[in-house]
Amino acid sequence: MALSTTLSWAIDLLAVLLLALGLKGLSKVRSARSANGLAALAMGLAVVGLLIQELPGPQAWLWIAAGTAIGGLAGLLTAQRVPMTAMPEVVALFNGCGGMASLLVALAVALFQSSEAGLVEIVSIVVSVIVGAITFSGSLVAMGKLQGWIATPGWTQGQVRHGVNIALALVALVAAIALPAGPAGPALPLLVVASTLLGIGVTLPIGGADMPVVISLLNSYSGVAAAAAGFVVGSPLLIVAGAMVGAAGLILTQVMCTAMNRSLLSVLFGGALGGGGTGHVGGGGDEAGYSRITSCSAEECALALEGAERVVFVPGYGLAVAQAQHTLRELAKLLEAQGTEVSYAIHPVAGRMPGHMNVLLAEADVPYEQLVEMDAINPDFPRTDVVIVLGANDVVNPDAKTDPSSPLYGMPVLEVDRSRQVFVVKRSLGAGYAGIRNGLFELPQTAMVFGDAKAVLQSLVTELRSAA
Amino acid sequence: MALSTTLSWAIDLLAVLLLALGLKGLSKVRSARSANGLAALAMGLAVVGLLIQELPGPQAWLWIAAGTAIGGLAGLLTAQRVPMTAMPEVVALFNGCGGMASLLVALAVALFQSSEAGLVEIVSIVVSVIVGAITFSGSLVAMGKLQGWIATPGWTQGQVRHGVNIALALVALVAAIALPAGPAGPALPLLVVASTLLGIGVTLPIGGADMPVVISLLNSYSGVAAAAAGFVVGSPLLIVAGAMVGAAGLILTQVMCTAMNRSLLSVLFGGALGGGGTGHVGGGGDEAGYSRITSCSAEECALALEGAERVVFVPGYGLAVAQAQHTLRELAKLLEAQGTEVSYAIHPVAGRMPGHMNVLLAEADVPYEQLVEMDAINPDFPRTDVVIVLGANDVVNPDAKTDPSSPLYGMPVLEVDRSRQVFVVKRSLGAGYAGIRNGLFELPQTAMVFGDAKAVLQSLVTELRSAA
Amino acid sequence: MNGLREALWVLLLGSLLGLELIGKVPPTLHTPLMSGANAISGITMLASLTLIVRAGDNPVLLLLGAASLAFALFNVVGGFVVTDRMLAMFSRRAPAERGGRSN
Amino acid sequence: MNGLREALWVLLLGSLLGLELIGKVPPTLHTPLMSGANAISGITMLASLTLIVRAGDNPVLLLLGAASLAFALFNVVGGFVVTDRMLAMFSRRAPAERGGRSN
Ligand SMILES: NC(=O)c1ccc[n+]([C@@H]2O[C@H](COP(=O)([O-])OP(=O)(O)OC[C@H]3O[C@@H](n4cnc5c(N)ncnc54)[C@H](OP(=O)(O)O)[C@@H]3O)[C@@H](O)[C@H]2O)c1
Ligand SMILES: NC(=O)c1ccc[n+]([C@@H]2O[C@H](COP(=O)([O-])OP(=O)(O)OC[C@H]3O[C@@H](n4cnc5c(N)ncnc54)[C@H](OP(=O)(O)O)[C@@H]3O)[C@@H](O)[C@H]2O)c1
Repeated sequence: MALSTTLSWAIDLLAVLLLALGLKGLSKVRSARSANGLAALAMGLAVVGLLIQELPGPQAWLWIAAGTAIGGLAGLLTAQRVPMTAMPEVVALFNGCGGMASLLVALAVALFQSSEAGLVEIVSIVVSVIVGAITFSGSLVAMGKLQGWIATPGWTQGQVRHGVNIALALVALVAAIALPAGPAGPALPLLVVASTLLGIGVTLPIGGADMPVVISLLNSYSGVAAAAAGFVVGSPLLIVAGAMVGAAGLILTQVMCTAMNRSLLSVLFGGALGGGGTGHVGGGGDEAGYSRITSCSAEECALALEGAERVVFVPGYGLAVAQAQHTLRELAKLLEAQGTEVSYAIHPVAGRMPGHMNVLLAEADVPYEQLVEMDAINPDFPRTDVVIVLGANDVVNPDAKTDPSSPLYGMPVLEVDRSRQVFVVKRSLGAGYAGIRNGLFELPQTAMVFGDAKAVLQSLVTELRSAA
Repeated sequence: MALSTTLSWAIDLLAVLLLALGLKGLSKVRSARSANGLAALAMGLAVVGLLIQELPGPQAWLWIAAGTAIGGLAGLLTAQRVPMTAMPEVVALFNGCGGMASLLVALAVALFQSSEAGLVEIVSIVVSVIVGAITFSGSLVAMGKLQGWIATPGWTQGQVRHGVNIALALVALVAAIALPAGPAGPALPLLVVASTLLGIGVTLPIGGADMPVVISLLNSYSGVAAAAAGFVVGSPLLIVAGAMVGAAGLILTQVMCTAMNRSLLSVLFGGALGGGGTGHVGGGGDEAGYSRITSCSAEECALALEGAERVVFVPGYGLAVAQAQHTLRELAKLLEAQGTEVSYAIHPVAGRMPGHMNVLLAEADVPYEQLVEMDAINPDFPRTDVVIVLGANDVVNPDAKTDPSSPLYGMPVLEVDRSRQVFVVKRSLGAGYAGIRNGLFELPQTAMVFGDAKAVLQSLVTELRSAA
Repeated sequence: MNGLREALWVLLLGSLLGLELIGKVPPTLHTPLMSGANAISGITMLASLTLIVRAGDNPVLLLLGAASLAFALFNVVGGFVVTDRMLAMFSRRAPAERGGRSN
Repeated sequence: MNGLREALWVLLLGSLLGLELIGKVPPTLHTPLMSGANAISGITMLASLTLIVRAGDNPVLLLLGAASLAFALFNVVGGFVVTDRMLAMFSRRAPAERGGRSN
């Protein structure tokens, strides 16, 4: 027994070491994939350590096997089946389930053991329940919004929601204080319900496109919930790992906010940005307010491409919606065959999640070295013959540089307006995520090619093929 | 009592937080000074927390006061009086005393409590004694070598020293194993003596100029000794702080090695580099082997300076030895008054300790913006009229770039050979720290100005004054 | 009280470590890192396992434990697999760069 | 055994934290950082204090404790003061840059 204790505890130490290495490695491109494997290995080790220590009986093994089979299989299938473009949604779903797990553990302990529980135990249970429930319901709402299942109700944009949320928080607090009186009373259900509603109330008002930030924050919460569960069952490993993930998630949330030029506070309490509430259709801005728009056909665009020596594609959210990445790659290959230099300008917040464009283009086997980050490609636009903007809008909006009254003001953008010729492929003059007009469309060197990104790209391919 | 426990423990947590912030801040230029204060505050807090918890009696207070008064006062006076150029020596001295403190605590505990001690306690005591003794004797040797009090004995450069050190380590091991038999026996004194000799035996063979690395390593050891002492007295705070310093010291040692283009292993086991054993006089290389040397007088050099529009000074170890920084600053002011652009090229390992040149020139109030790091100034040498090399040698050796057989090969150097005219101020054709010849001296654009750096600078000042 | 003191030490140090581990992250890695960290937060499965083992014969506890284990493992397995899928996309071309274009 | 387990956790986490805290250090700061870390390693004075307090009337223990306290404080006080002196040299000109050259 003493040997197994020592062994399981050495395994625990090793697991934490590997988890730390994993988290660290995940933040570097080179090591990310192996770091992910390392972290998975660490989790496996931790389980082995625990089983060596606790030695489950036959009945326990049965339930463990059942839980493992169901959860593991479901996770595996979900992860393998989900399309790459639905990534943030799945992450939200997984995260919510993590919160649910902490919640269930705390509930079980509260139901059966709180009679002899001390203050520390009560506090850990309460924290675990509250944070677990918020993580669960908040993550599901985030997922629903990203999928477009849930709209942003009008009332949530007013000040009234703060009142509602504060009231919910107060109810949860009261229930928490009443909890030690007895687990059988209404305190525990009240706590669960109030926390769950609070998770919904806090997440619902936030615009769909801010969701990645919210998910990252909820992810940090689920770390906190795990650490609290660690206090509940008295496991240092759980406390360390939970605290580590909680803190790392907080930093990542901050980093993501910075990359999107928003502050965490404004994401959380500012409501949906502009009109693009559900994050699926550019809402406000409409087609009004534009004059001097030049539009042209795919044929004219193809002609310009034939004569170009250097072409830059700017992919945006619309390219993802149209699932046009493969067609784009086909077009690029044709251009390369005719000797044209092709690259892709990747804006850090193009699309609806960080790295969205990288994932999208990687799916179509675009060579990595052709993806050029914003800072690297901006100086090259003046010597670029043709820029094709594919379903991007905000990330090429020159007003961000020049108009202090624009909501985008201050965000670095791709300076496509400095190139010789720009074609903007989109379905209409509708606005992008930020819901504002785009001065680029009116510039003399810009021509609009209206249509679905995939359809337009397809006709460009056809044109180039027939020309060759 | 419970209150004081909780309080003292909250103080402990806070102290660790501040210590971590302090260590982190110390590695950034902006925050370094306030971070140092923060760390000092944290140490004070830790003491307060301990005193609240342990509540010393009147007699204990007396001894505490005595120890504090003696140690604190001595530390304060030493730190305030020591000249800036002797920094590494003092740090070594302080560090050794830290090791001694851990050693004494472990000895006291071993003498009076080991009868009822468990395995953990024995191990912590042994580690504390060994590491403490090595830190102490090693640091003192390091200090002696830097001061030039201790030379490098010839036999230590052979393979025999490895035999001696291994034998000492074995003796220490045997004594450690014999220790539990009884504190009164010869095991404890043997352990102390063997460890002390081991510290000397390991440090003695290392060349004076590698000492900063060794001190940094010993500093890491003293952290380990403190952590071991934490195990001995059962203080988590001490364990955390010791572990933190131990690990941070290891990283710093590695960083310093990289900056000096050496590997830690070769520093520890390679013996003194070249002939510059004591690090005070460039030994080997001698005056042999040079042809085509041009030498000139201070007057000629002053004439060149008068006509120059852009002058770069390259300070080196010799400038520090000659204590010529103030005279240099005087000369620079004269040049600036005549409209010349003056800057100082700072090589990362110029001198004998990292940052040596910064400290030296800061002492003479050289404006910070005139100190230019190697990477920043190297591209500017081609448009520099006059470079004056002041007691530097290895850091301007062009062979490091061109001659794969040179011991310096691969180390980045200041590319002064690409400027229009170079004056090298040194006393002779003697070699620098690495003990090798320097191709720069033979280049057509180079002229040697032989003499003590301070004397030469003084005559340059006189010349420029009389010309103005 | 003693156990709590040590637990809080561990909490503090774990949090500090987490803060330090994540420094600059390139935007490309935001989503995979989020997803990987999310998988790690499923470590709460250790609590579920403990619950099951200590449940004895109590069926409610066993059920709650198994349910929470399933949820946690859904998080862990799904999280790691999905992260790997994402990262595989970035690294796929790394060997191809050496051996010439793959297409 | 339990105390040891927690102590080793603390040791591991403290070491990892120490490794992470120091990233890139500009050469200018090598010596001050070394010296500052050295001052912190004098934290062993806590052990000296504990020794004195728990020594009771044992004169040898008291003497050893006071001696080790003196050594440790020599390290701490000297270390911080000398680090501050070094750093003062670098930062002295920072305000001068704004208000014009100081000389
Ligand atoms: N990446 C992230 O992590 C992240 C997260 C949250 C928010 N955001 C925000 O999202 C925005 C991203 O900018 P973005 O330029 O990529 O996208 P965007 O500004 O949202 O614009 C997308 C454009 O695509 C067009 N579009 C939609 N479906 C299309 C289709 N099938 N074919 C062709 N075009 C189509 C839309 O115009 P039509 O309707 O006229 O076709 C729309 O103007 C930024 O404001 C960013 O701050 C990003
Ligand atoms: N900075 C660090 O942290 C550190 C640590 C360890 C080792 N090192 C090593 O130290 C070396 C530093 O290079 P360095 O160029 O600064 O120095 P160096 O290569 O050691 O050369 C110093 C030169 O100064 C001359 N000198 C001595 N006293 C003088 C005086 N009073 N007046 C004028 N000249 C005098 C000597 O020549 P004469 O005898 O002819 O006068 C000698 O050639 C590198 O090899 C580096 O790797 C540096």
